[in-house]
Amino acid sequence: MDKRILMKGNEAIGEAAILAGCRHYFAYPITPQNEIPAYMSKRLPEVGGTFLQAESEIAAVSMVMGASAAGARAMTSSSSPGIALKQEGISYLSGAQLPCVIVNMMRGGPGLGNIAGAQGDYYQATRGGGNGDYRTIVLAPGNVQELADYTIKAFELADKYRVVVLILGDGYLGQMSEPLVLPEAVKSLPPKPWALTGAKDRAPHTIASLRLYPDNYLEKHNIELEKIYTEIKKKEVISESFMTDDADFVLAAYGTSSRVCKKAVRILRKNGIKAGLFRLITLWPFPSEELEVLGKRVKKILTVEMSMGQMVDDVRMSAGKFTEVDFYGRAGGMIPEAEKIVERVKSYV
Amino acid sequence: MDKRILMKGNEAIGEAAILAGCRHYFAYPITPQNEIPAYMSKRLPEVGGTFLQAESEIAAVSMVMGASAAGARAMTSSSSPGIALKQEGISYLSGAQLPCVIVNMMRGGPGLGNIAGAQGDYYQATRGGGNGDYRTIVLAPGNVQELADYTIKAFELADKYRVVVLILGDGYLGQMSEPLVLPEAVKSLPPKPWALTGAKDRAPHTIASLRLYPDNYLEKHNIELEKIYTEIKKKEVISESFMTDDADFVLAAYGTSSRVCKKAVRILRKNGIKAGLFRLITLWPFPSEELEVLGKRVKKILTVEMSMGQMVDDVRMSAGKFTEVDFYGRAGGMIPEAEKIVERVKSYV
Amino acid sequence: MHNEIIFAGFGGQGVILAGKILSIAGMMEGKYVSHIPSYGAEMRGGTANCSVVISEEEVASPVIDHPDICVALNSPSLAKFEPRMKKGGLMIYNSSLINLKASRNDIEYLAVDANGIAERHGSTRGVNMAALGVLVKKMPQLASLDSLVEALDHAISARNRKHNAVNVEIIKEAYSLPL
Amino acid sequence: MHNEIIFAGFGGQGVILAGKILSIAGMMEGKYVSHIPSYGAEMRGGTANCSVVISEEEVASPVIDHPDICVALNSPSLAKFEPRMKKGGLMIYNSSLINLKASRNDIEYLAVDANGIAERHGSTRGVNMAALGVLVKKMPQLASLDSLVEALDHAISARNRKHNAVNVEIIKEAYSLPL
Amino acid sequence: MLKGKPIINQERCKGCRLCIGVCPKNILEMSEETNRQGVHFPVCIDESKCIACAFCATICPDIAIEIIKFTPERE
Amino acid sequence: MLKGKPIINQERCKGCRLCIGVCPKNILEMSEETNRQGVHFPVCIDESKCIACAFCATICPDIAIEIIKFTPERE
Amino acid sequence: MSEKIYEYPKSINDTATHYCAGCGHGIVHKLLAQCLDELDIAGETLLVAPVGCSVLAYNYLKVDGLEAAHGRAPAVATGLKRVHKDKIVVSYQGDGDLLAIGTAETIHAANRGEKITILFINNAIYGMTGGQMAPTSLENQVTMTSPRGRDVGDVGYPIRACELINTLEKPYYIERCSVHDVKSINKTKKAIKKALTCQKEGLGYSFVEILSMCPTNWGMDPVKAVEWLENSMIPYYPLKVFRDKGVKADA
Amino acid sequence: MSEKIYEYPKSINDTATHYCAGCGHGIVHKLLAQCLDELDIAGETLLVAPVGCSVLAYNYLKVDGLEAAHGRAPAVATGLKRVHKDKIVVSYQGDGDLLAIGTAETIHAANRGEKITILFINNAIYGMTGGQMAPTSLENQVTMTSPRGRDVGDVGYPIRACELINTLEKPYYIERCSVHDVKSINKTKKAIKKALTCQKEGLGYSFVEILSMCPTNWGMDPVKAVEWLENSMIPYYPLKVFRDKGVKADA
Ligand SMILES: Cc1ncc(C[n+]2csc(CCOP(=O)(O)OP(=O)(O)O)c2C)c(N)n1
Ligand SMILES: Cc1ncc(C[n+]2csc(CCOP(=O)(O)OP(=O)(O)O)c2C)c(N)n1
Ligand code: SF4
Ligand code: SF4
Ligand code: SF4
Ligand code: SF4
Ligand code: SF4
Ligand code: SF4
Ligand SMILES: [Mg+2]
Ligand SMILES: [Mg+2]
Repeated sequence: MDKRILMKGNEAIGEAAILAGCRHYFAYPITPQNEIPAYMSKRLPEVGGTFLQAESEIAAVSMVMGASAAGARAMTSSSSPGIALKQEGISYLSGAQLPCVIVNMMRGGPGLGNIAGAQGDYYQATRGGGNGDYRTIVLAPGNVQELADYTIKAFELADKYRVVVLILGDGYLGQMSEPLVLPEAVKSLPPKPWALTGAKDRAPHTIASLRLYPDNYLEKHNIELEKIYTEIKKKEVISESFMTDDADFVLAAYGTSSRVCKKAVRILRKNGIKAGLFRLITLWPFPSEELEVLGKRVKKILTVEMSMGQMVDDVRMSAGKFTEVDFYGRAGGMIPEAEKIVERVKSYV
Repeated sequence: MDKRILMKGNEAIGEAAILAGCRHYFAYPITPQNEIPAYMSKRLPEVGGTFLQAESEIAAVSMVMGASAAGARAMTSSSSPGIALKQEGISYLSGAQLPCVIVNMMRGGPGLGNIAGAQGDYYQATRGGGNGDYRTIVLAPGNVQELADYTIKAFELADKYRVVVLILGDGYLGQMSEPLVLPEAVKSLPPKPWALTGAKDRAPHTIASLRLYPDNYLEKHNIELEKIYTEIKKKEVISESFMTDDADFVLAAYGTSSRVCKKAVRILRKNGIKAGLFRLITLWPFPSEELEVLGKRVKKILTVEMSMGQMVDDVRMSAGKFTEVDFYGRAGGMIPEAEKIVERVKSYV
Repeated sequence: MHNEIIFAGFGGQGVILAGKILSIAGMMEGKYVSHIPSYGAEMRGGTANCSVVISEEEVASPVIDHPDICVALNSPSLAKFEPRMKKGGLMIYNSSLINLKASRNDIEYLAVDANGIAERHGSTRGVNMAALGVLVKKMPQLASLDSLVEALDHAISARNRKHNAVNVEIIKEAYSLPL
Repeated sequence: MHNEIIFAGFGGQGVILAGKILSIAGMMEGKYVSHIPSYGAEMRGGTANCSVVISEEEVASPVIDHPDICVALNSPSLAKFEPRMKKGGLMIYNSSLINLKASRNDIEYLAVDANGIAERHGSTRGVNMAALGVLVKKMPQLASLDSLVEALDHAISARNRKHNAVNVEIIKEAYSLPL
Repeated sequence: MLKGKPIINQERCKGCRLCIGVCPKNILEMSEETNRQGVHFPVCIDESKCIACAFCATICPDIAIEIIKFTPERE
Repeated sequence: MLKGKPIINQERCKGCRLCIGVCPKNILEMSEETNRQGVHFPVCIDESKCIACAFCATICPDIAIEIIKFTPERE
Repeated sequence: MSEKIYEYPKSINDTATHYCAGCGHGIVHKLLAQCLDELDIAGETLLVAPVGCSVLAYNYLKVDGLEAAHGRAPAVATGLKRVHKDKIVVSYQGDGDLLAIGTAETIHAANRGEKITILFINNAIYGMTGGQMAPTSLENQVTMTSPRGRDVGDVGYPIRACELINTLEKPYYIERCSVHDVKSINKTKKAIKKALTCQKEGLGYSFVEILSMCPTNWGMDPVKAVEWLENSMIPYYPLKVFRDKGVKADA
Repeated sequence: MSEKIYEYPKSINDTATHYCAGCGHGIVHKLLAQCLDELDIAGETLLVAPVGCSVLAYNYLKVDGLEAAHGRAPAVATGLKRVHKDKIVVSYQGDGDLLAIGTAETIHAANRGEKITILFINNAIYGMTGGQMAPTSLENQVTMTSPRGRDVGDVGYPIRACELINTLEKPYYIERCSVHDVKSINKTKKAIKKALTCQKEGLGYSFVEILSMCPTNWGMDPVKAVEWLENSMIPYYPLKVFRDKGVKADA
């Protein structure tokens, strides 16, 4: 039997979170991700979970912090300006090593911008707008199936490393419906011996990001965190290559823009041009090595984003030593057109 | 007569802001910048200005937004977690092209971290934690005199380009007192024909970041902004070179860590090693060209930061094509020791 | 085969649902499909539309700038999408509510008395179904009548499924009309 | 010449001010100086300290890990900084409040009956001044007595300047004591 | 003798029908035709009954109605 | 006959003097010596007067005082 | 002799608004424009538009306009007013904006007694985002995020803004009114005028709550919406003057 | 026969706190520990520490502890409690935390009637940051950021938390007490115990405001501070039970 159903991206995230064992979801409404809270408000009570509409994005991320510290798999979601408001919270969560999943269905910016899908929060997601040295894993699914699959993965990674995992989608991915095979429900959740459960019969637990005394206490903590980040960089990079093996020109993209790039690659191949697509799925850890290798082999890399050019920095940093890195972008909620990409690549020949 | 006075960094910023014509300052207390609000609460009423302690950092940046839209030179200040909270506001200000000055006296992070000086918010400052495509000018003074001088410069740049200018100091710079010659008071402020003053006898003004219709309205705005940013990149880069002319090894640093680097350079020179210091003053626009030129000439660049390594990304992106870029950092509020830097550079010989 | 279809109308006409049903039908036939509604502030003023792509290739962008096919259930919708259509495109319009003054001569117009058909089956809400019936008759590559009927049950929540018998009747009547 | 000095005591003893006065005196003599207080949570519990660097070179870090000189006005301060001092360093301690049990033999200890001197001039607050007087006597490279006296007026706000005559007396008496 | 009349700006009307409900004289009805937005708008079916109370105009969210009041010339 | 007595933990004391002020019997006074923090602490100058009211302990922010109450053995 | 006794206000553009049919925002905009006309202050009024359905208010009203981030309008208005002490600053806000994310800014601007005017459009729902539960949504009200109706056991009772603000000392004028019928609309106009007068005369902070229809997200046609407001909202949100320290009534 | 009638509570560590001499936080910590002992709930209590002088509270009390970002403690406590419905969740907060930056979280947690206990330490100042004006600083009170005294004309009157929260429906138990003298301290202990009992029995939200000394930032010695609290704070912040829907009194 065909298990495929047609599901909206936002709802797929909601259902996948539940399949991942998430029973605590807190959020504040914002377009274009409103179907996540709407879905969760219906579904969570059915599975004995808690849906709570918070008074703000800041309250929502704080509630997630509480639930995570309590040992639960917890999630919040928002879109660009709402995620900006969560930056302090993300920094605290990271400092306190509390795992959680945060979804950003990006929209056009800066400021209120508009409500179309966009990719202008790459910097925000990968560099952090929170204070201090910390990192969050950033997953960038490219279709509804992946929104579901990587939501499950997000919870796994969060718990494994005790870090914040961002799912970086955009308004188009969140709003669109596509065929989807729902992933399997997660059977057992990892133990969290560090969680706050009451200090009965054991020493009290403290979860905090403050490291006051002695003077180098915080630095030691920073070094501990860095070790974890280094391990993540080593083990958790995910990317996908499409027709890159013999490619002269490679497009680098993620999410919605990568879909258009794939189309462009097909057109280019039909035109006899050896084009390929390098699709990033983890934006942090960034697939630097993969891009270096590629950079050594290809004539040019064209980074395509729905922004004025953000990820291109990282592509340059990794592949730029070896090959030229060009940029093509549409901003403010516009989707790059395959034809324009094709044109640009043709101009390289 | 010697005009030098001994003044605390935080207070120097406050007095300089007043000399720059700033009469509206809104902030929320946080260590290690509390002397700015304390100073402003005393001084602003004396010069007919407004000091208002806001209910939060978010309220403070919002008040700045209002005052800026009204045409006034307005400022707020905070430290790391407080700046994280202002990210949405900064994104709105940038989208609405409202000039203002925001001071971040960085402290150790992530999260609550500690209250020592640190440089862990480089990413936050230069990449933004707000949403969407926008840029803020980031000035990194290195001593109390510069804190004053660049505060004046900050207001000028903000008004000239209608952008947010961040002054990125740290707890040490803010807390320390040094000799200072107060800059001249700014005589006349630039006209702001775009400001909100009431639509009597003219068409109404609207200041907003929303760009809803038509679909590409926001993108056009993004492109407009990018033009401004490009001009800033062309015209406003500031850096300082110390003994780099014949240097084999160059240290790259800003703020407090650059002070230590200068000492290290002196020690190295005494040891017969041709070392130099490239001190960044604008972190954005980043002195990429200067570093490229340097990269082509020197054997190695050692980036020294009070973080786990953030600015080093940008140094690599610019100079990394031409020379090796190494990193040495102390985090969590620790100051790098000149001796350790010397050791590292010696190991290159 | 690659078709980009826009369904447009006012709030109560069920255009989003029509798009969903067609998408599910396409999916059941093994095609690549995507569906995306207009959303947010765009919805103010009571108009709604959705974009459906049905294709033999992976769908790149779900957003349609220049539709091959447009199903317009009221006048403002026709007015909005008519100028954007691809040359040679098909405009199915609800002749019950739209007094056509065609402004393009490079697209095909096809009238469907959608309200009339629906009302004949005692339904005020089946306007979208009538449009779907005509659509798959005219454009069989999108989905078969059978798939469409089967898709109904998947697209409509259990609570509302009681109307499906009528919906099927409407679809079938619309399908049976001569083009 | 490069000296790193820490002044430490409890809240009311004026150690921050002492550091400021010394820094201003140094500044007036054309030296590079920096002054940084302990701040924030460190202040809880009523202890305070500040770090002063006086140098012929630009000051790198204002923070002092290993002071050359420490002026400790109460026991906890002595206890805190004694172990951190550089070999050969100088510990000036307030013998009015501190019952010295020296735990290092590689630094020099110098007692000053700071409360005693201050009280002799009818001041409860001049303890810091007494310490300053001794300090510049012992370490003339930091600043001269004249500079110190001149610095007083710059360091102290107009409102409190009325005490300066007494302060000068205290400084001078302390300075006049045999080392 | 006419006391008043509503001037209805069809193109501004969004068809909410609030005006219809508040007219104390029940002289407003929705049109058969639609405006350029495809929306039905109110028409006054008997201006002679209008008392210029401006209720219709007051409640109209879209400022689609203005009211004219006729006052008999003083003699 | 002793009714009670305060047990003062000198090292916990921060010298706030709050205990001194609340003792109804005025039997607490600050010490001449200081503890390891350099702080003067209260001493009970006449335990025989202590009524074990625990006021001193109650107000002590640093839990530096415990109170012992002596009850005459029942006969 | 004929006279236009109800005419298009001068202070509002003639572009069509983006509001849904029967939306209360349209009525409030009109009333505000009428008051600006009558007090002749459009030329000195600075309007802070919120994030909410009324975000584009500055596109309609012929006054200088500024967009605030969601919930921050009172703080933004504070900034404006502290610079332009002689101008009229109006903060126009929805219930999500004013009573959820903006709670702190709301309370503190009121507590400071900023000399601004808040127009609070309470439609018991998040309009712009498609109908989620607001702090003001009624008990058992079904919304996008309370699909089984607002469960006051779980999420608490709807918050009454006027009552909350009325616990603070400095506000000068506080009234709740409604735009569901002609009489109420006329009263609302008077309240807005009074609030603006309060500010014009430098008296203090004024706060006008206006119960308003959101037919779209209530899932009702406009006529039903008016009834629901009257029968469900008003009993919970009584219409009255909560405080008037003495604004001169104006013809 | 001898008996220790006042002893070191079991639920508190014997490390010295970082609080200044005469600081009210120490007294409240002790009372909380005593109540945890008496109710025997230390092993099931989860403490949310605020950003403020009491940020290290979890280092002293022998309970599981979590740090919240400044002002967000009630939201963090909500998250904890929604997971551990059977545990006791205590949110310990200062006035800057609870009534300035955290106003929204405070009001909304109270309005939802979260089954948590808030201990609100009102010392009329920002202690940790060195003495800035708090929302609760008194009229004319000189602070780091009100060097000429709090000018209520400019920044409004001090906010009364209990009164504000008392306008909401769901809170179950609200009391204001003080730790400036022995009698008040004993009352405060009872109030804390009642608040914890309220939660233990699943009754609802409990809020205890505690007037507390900050000698350091008031610029007074501890004995003067006690007097100032009594003579200046209590007249403005009356000590009383604002609401008790029926928590069983406990020995
Ligand atoms: C920081 C942030 N959070 C959320 C949103 C999404 N948002 C836009 S308007 C709105 C609330 C609208 O409700 P209300 O304030 O009641 O105004 P109404 O539309 O009902 O007039 C929300 C949550 C946003 N734009 N920014
Ligand atoms: C986001 C943020 N803003 C500001 C601060 C600085 N800060 C730390 S504690 C505090 C307030 C302390 O006052 P209060 O809450 O009254 O607690 P107290 O110290 O008086 O007990 C502030 C503003 C911070 N840590 N984080
Ligand atoms: S003015 Fe009064 S009577 Fe005339 S049409 Fe309008 S509502 Fe009816
Ligand atoms: S009230 Fe206005 S918008 Fe509504 S139907 Fe009447 S004229 Fe049209
Ligand atoms: S218990 Fe009472 S009488 Fe005894 S010392 Fe303490 S306060 Fe004084
Ligand atoms: S109350 Fe406690 S801390 Fe204060 S002086 Fe007495 S014993 Fe010492
Ligand atoms: S959604 Fe509601 S509030 Fe928004 S415009 Fe439509 S009716 Fe008005
Ligand atoms: S500063 Fe005030 S609140 Fe903080 S520990 Fe000291 S006395 Fe207590
Ligand atoms: Mg609303
Ligand atoms: Mg406080």
